[in-house]
Amino acid sequence: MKYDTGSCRILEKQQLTVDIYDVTVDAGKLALLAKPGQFVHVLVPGHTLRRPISICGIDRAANTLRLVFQVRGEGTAQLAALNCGDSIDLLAPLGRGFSLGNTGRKVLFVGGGIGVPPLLEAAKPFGENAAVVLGFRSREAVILKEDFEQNGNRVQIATDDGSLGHHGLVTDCMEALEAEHFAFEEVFACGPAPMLKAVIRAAERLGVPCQVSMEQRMACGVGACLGCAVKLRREDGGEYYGHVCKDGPVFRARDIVWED
Amino acid sequence: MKYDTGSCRILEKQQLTVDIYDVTVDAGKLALLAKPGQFVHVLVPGHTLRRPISICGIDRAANTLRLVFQVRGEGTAQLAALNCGDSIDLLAPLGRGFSLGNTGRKVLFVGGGIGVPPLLEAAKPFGENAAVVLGFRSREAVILKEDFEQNGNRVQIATDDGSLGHHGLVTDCMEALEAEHFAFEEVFACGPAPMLKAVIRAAERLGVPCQVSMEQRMACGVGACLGCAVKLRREDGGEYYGHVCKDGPVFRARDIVWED
Amino acid sequence: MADLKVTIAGVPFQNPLIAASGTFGFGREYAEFYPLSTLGGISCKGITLAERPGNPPPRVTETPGGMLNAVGLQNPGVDHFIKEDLPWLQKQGTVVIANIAGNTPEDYCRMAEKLSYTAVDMVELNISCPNVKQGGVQFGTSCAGVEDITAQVRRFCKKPLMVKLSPNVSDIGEIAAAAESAGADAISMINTLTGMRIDIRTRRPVLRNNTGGLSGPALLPIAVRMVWQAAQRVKIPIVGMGGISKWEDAVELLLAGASALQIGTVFFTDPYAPVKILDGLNQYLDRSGFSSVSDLTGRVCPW
Amino acid sequence: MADLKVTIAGVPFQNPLIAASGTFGFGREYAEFYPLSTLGGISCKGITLAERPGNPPPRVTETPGGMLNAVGLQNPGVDHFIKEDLPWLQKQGTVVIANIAGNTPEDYCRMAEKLSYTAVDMVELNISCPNVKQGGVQFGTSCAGVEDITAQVRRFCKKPLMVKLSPNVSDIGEIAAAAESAGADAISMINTLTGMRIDIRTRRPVLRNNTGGLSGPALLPIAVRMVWQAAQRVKIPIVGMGGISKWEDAVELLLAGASALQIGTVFFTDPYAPVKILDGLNQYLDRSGFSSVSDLTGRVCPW
Ligand SMILES: Cc1cc2nc3c(=O)[nH]c(=O)nc-3n(C[C@H](O)[C@H](O)[C@H](O)COP(=O)(O)OP(=O)(O)OC[C@H]3O[C@@H](n4cnc5c(N)ncnc54)[C@H](O)[C@@H]3O)c2cc1C
Ligand SMILES: Cc1cc2nc3c(=O)[nH]c(=O)nc-3n(C[C@H](O)[C@H](O)[C@H](O)COP(=O)(O)OP(=O)(O)OC[C@H]3O[C@@H](n4cnc5c(N)ncnc54)[C@H](O)[C@@H]3O)c2cc1C
Ligand SMILES: Cc1cc2nc3c(=O)[nH]c(=O)nc-3n(C[C@H](O)[C@H](O)[C@H](O)COP(=O)(O)O)c2cc1C
Ligand SMILES: Cc1cc2nc3c(=O)[nH]c(=O)nc-3n(C[C@H](O)[C@H](O)[C@H](O)COP(=O)(O)O)c2cc1C
Ligand code: FES
Ligand code: FES
Repeated sequence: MKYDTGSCRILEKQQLTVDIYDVTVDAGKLALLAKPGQFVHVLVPGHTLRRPISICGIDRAANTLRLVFQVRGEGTAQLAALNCGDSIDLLAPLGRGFSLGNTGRKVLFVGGGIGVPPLLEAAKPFGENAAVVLGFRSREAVILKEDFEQNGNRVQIATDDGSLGHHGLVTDCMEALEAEHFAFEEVFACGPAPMLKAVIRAAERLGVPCQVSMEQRMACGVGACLGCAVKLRREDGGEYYGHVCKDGPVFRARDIVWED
Repeated sequence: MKYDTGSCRILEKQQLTVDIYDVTVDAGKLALLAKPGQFVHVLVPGHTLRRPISICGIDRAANTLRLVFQVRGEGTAQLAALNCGDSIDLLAPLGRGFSLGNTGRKVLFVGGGIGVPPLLEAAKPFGENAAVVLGFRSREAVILKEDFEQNGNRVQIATDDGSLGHHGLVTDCMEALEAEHFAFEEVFACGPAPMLKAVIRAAERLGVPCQVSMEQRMACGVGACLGCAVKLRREDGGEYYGHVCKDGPVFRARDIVWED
Repeated sequence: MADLKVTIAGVPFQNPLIAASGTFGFGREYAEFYPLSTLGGISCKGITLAERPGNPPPRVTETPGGMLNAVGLQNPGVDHFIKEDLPWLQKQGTVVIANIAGNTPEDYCRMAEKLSYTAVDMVELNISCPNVKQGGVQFGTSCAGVEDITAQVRRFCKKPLMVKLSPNVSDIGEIAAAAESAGADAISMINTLTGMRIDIRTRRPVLRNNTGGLSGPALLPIAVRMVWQAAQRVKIPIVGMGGISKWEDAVELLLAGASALQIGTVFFTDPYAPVKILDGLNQYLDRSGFSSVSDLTGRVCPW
Repeated sequence: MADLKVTIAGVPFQNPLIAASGTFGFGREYAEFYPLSTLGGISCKGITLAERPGNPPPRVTETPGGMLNAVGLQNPGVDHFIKEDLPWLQKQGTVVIANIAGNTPEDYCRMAEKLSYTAVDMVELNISCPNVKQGGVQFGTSCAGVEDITAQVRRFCKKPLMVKLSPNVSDIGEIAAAAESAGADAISMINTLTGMRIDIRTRRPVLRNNTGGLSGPALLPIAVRMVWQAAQRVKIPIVGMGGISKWEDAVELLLAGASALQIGTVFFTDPYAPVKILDGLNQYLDRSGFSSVSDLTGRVCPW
């Protein structure tokens, strides 16, 4: 079995910011299958389409999954209204997560806003070998900083308004790390498209590979409907549409063809 | 103001039979406007159309309304899943209730199954002047017997299978009352169509007027959409479609033209 | 506060929200909730030349995300409307639109003529009612039919004339163009799509009319698409409707090309819907820096 | 336990539930949940003569009670299907239906010919795809178009031929009759209704294709009505679909006139839907005293 559906009880719920929630669910056997960077597809009662949410934490001993999500529309608002003891139906775990490789290597994680959660579990095994740069709008929007610190990662924050950490972009921090001779061998990134593109350019300049987690509107979540297309480049240079839910959500940066 | 919408908190909830629920809600000012035989139109979140439910009890001192309903489909199932503390949105009070007239008269109330609840509040002011005949499938389906007894009404039960009270039809009981010289001056009835028709025939035979509460599928509940048609007879003998939500749900039996 | 006023076919509306025909009666029942001047206008229950009893019940039922109706144009007839309902309506401080339906072109013409000399602000030609045997939708599903009836009524109608289109067609753009070319001053769209439900217990159609018209949220994406397609074909204003239940839906239909909107089924879910929709619309306009609601019309930027 | 077996155009299905084209890929992803023999059949993702990349994203979005898709027939082409997907599919113990779409009648004919000499059990002619510029729906919205393409393909198709109808028409009955008269062995209906959503923040259509096809529960009453109307016009079996999400919906479509059913969008909500629908159907048949599911077909008793 690769994935399945299951009714999962909410064990913990916390509000992290004005619109971001943090829930831990009892996912039974689904938790055992989960890998960092994969996602769950959440049924919102009354809605036709499920909502994809990245797996932020996996506790195989407790059979739990942690999900951190932002209220963006009706579906996420409905999820945010649930409480401990309520159950949600998950289709999980879905997609291909990060290929972590040798966790003894020095690596860099770069997250922006609600793109931060999928990186947490991936950064864990790297401990202090991972530098983590997290970008937010402002101090009020910062999430999961302590969680990365608990991973033992070297955490830096950048905010657009300078209210916490570096006043500026995550890519400024990347350059600073470079200047400090923190020679990371790979970059793992998730966040808004403009940030991802900048991170990918920076990684290219440094000559290190980069894995990024992508988003796209989804229906099935398993690769059957071909809904969640993302343009990819084949080895031979040809282009084709792959699918975020099955071929991703994590892709090698060099395979992605950015449209628009 | 004749009617309005309001969010009403459920104060009490009880399960009366395998599929019938009894809830009391804090209806605020809406309770003050309510009269016996009127109904409320309940919003079921996620559904386009509200569900009409008769007012079973009115407590003007406590501002509460009592609703007794049976699970028949999705909407009522969703309502049955609510608990004390939850709120429901009511559009109320709607329609024309019973014209009780002089409550010193001897009258008869006849209810069948889920048609029983709308009679309870109407029978209250009549006390022992009211004979109440309630028909059910079986002993397990009996509801509100004690409530009518608390009204001081003379209550008789008929069941289809004889498991409680008279083994047979409510109209048998009507005949028995007649034989006992309980000379009722008016009949108030609510229940399935075949029962209503039989009760109306019996009342006609006895030469007493009869008011019946009718059901029809509804949309607006206030008389605007013309959805809930019921064929009525004009004084001049002509026929036309009146509307259950505005002209009823209580009609004089002699005005109703039974279709099918 | 942005400017919510719109003008359709020369008729000024204080805001773009109009009650859709058949869902609001002649306004009296909803006047319990708020003054009718809350609305930009009211499209009255469809009227016919003579009184009509309407269809036998059941006439309405729910569907996933919507409802079906087969009221069958129950109404007291045009003369009764003019004498009994219009005098009250015209005092409510809102635009009054008469929605007319007929069995024959002559019926439509006679009604348009009668209404021309009344206080009615606008006539809405209902050639899209799916719930009556004769008249209505058969005029509305071909270009020739739409053109013919519109042109005939145009000659008798001294009031601004709005033609209400049926969605039960393959190419709504050509239907809209036909109405425009025949002299319509505005288009309203969409009426209901024909649907059916069956009671699996009795194995009979739920509606006594067998089929009925689908309205409510389920219809929204169809309405958005059709308004967008029609807006590319005509210059006359479009009054958009079909499944609006939130202010966001209203914005979508405006962006798609509507100059004003009608709301119908949402009254049944929430009688206060227009108040909430207008409030949301106002805030959206302010937040997005639009000074007038009409700036939204047709502002969608297709790919 | 009632008999769930049905036969459509000579092809025996172990039960009447078929996965709808485009919602189930070539079956591999859902084989994770249950053996594909749980289903009566699978209508494969629409295939074309040559490989197609499909439309740029976004390709899907939600609507009230449903969804829109504009996948644009992304597929590896008929030869790849025959070589890579069919061998696996034919071993799954379920009926395999090839859904074909083309730009020209010749495309359709060549595909039908190629598939005639394969293990495919049935060919479904998709002349109703609204999401591609050329081909697809333009054949499906006129009687002449349907008749012409059906007749041409019929000559090349040695397999049972099912024609899939578009709901974007005024009179579905005459379209169904056209397919029958041109030699279709069965009809499947309905495909999606064309719809649109607009992102009110960006003021762009949500779908990169601007419009997309509406599917899901919202469609159910339209499907019931159309199947009922078509069933009155044709003798060939109808495979009904559109918005089935519960066993009750399945019963409605059977009563309306369907001999078998397809389910699509419901897989996205609940991958286990077919198991639950079959279970409910079975219990309904037992409770209602029907010994075979085919006894339900067309059993609605109209008023
Ligand atoms: C692989 C993946 C992982 C994700 N992980 C997270 C996460 O960990 N935390 C988090 O807060 N968000 C995450 N998202 C985004 C999240 O799925 C959307 O914010 C959510 O679907 C919005 O639903 P809604 O009902 O609130 O919004 P609405 O706008 O009402 O939704 C309407 C429709 O659009 C879809 N949709 C809207 N925005 C997006 C989006 N950005 N991506 C995909 N579909 C969208 C919805 O799923 C729904 O079908 C992820 C998305 C993907 C694809
Ligand atoms: C004036 C009036 C008073 C009523 N009082 C009571 C009461 O006190 N207690 C009680 O249990 N029931 C009462 N009913 C019946 C109750 O409204 C229906 O049982 C309920 O609407 C079913 O909803 P559902 O979602 O469970 O069923 P579904 O079958 O899923 O509903 C589908 C649609 O059909 C409508 N519908 C189905 N059955 C009926 C019906 N019998 N009457 C009207 N609409 C129907 C629903 O409102 C909904 O719009 C009353 C009906 C009316 C008209
Ligand atoms: C109960 C009901 C009655 C209707 N009667 C009429 C009518 O008389 N004339 C008309 O043009 N449209 C009529 N309609 C259609 C509506 O005016 C409107 O076009 C349709 O309901 C779509 O809008 P909505 O989804 O906001 O309801 C009726 C709709 C409903 C629900
Ligand atoms: C994502 C998606 C892709 C589809 N692709 C096809 C297709 O390739 N060929 C086809 O004939 N129908 C296609 N359809 C239409 C379905 O087969 C079906 O007719 C429609 O979705 C209605 O059924 P439903 O409401 O059960 O989904 C597609 C539908 C969806 C949702
Ligand atoms: S969501 Fe269906 S293929 Fe990705
Ligand atoms: S429900 Fe609208 S008139 Fe009665």
